[in-house]
Amino acid sequence: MRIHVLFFGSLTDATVVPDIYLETVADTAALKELLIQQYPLLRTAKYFIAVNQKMVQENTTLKTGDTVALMPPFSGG
Amino acid sequence: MRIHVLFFGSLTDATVVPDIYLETVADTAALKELLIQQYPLLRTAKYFIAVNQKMVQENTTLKTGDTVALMPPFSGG
Amino acid sequence: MMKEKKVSTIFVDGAIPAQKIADDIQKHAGKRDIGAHSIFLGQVRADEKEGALVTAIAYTAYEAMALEKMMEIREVFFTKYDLTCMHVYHSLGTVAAGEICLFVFVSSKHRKAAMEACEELVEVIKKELPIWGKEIFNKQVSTWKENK
Amino acid sequence: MMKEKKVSTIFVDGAIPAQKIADDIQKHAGKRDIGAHSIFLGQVRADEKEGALVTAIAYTAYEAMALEKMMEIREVFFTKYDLTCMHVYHSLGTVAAGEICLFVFVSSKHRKAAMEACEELVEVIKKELPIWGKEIFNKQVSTWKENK
Repeated sequence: MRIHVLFFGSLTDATVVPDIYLETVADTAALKELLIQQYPLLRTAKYFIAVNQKMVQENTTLKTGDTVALMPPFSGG
Repeated sequence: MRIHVLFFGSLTDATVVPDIYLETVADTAALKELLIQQYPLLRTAKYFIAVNQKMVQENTTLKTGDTVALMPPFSGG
Repeated sequence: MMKEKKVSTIFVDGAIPAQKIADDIQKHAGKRDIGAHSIFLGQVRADEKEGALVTAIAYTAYEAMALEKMMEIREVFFTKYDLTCMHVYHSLGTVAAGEICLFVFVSSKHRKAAMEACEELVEVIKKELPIWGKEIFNKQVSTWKENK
Repeated sequence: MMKEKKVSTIFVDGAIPAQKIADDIQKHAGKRDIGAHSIFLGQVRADEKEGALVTAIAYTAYEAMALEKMMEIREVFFTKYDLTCMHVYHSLGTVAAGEICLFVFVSSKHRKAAMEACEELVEVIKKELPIWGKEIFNKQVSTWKENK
């Protein structure tokens, strides 16, 4: 199992890297916990989650090949 | 006494000329009657009147040097 | 805030070239308190009426009155909206179908003011400026436009 | 009516030049069923925050998702409004204060549809496209923008 995780906007202040690959993560709730351990500054960060470019509100099961994006509030324009 | 009368838009189809000068005309009501005698097609024409570039709704007294414009509904833009 | 209120003609001889629009936008590139430009362009449509096609509109105006009215409109808009700049250009003479006859350019610190002012300004121009358009057809007839 | 629905990138490297806007307007000069163009331009303001001045905004985006989202938005807008064309361009990378970062261009037969669609489109772009701006100050600090 291999998940691609992308960090955008202000979140990269916490993660430094723009993306990582993770093995074995069941769902987006587990992913969030895992990321907080790795990047403690993410605990207080406000962000939306998209799985394969679709926004998800609820906890969502992840499978090999999924791309998960962590996105703070948009500020384009 | 000398009044400058301007014709705009479709009204020039009736008057042919873009403007005329008139002597002795008391007010805008008298002017309208005079113009209908001179240009019968004006009788059925729909237009606004401006005296010295200000729109007038009521009958308005005219004095030497006034400019009276007959303006059909606007169609700019 | 500095507000630009100088009066100048709004009339352009014939169609308004795209390059004029670019030049006007470029002139505002230095203004660092502008956050939003709202632009409206009116273009002559090749409408079909009773089998004939509009090939152009010939515009005439009561120029002196239009410029005085435009000054009043500027005053009202700068009072009503928080604007940085406001520019209006209208064609006189013949403008072919597919060419631009009206260019309205409103700038503000924030987008809401720019967009609302631009939209209202276009309506006011059509309603209040003494300008007339005569549609020229491809079949030797022509009719006077009327704004709705 | 032919509706233009082809998908292409909306991203421009750095500031959007005024010339691009002129070129896009010129491309629509031949289209004789267009009566109105409504254009919105977002320009980077030199805002002051706690004594520091914004000198630029650095834009990043989730490009693939933004383009997919933009396709959905196009579908919705062409269904909701009677539009002839719709173009959106957004800067990526650094855009200096006074330069243009957003170019929205909507064309229609009639002015109401063009202006209403343009206004709504600007709101939707700010709310729904995954794009982020980081304000760069003249005093070695920078903060992430947040749309209101």
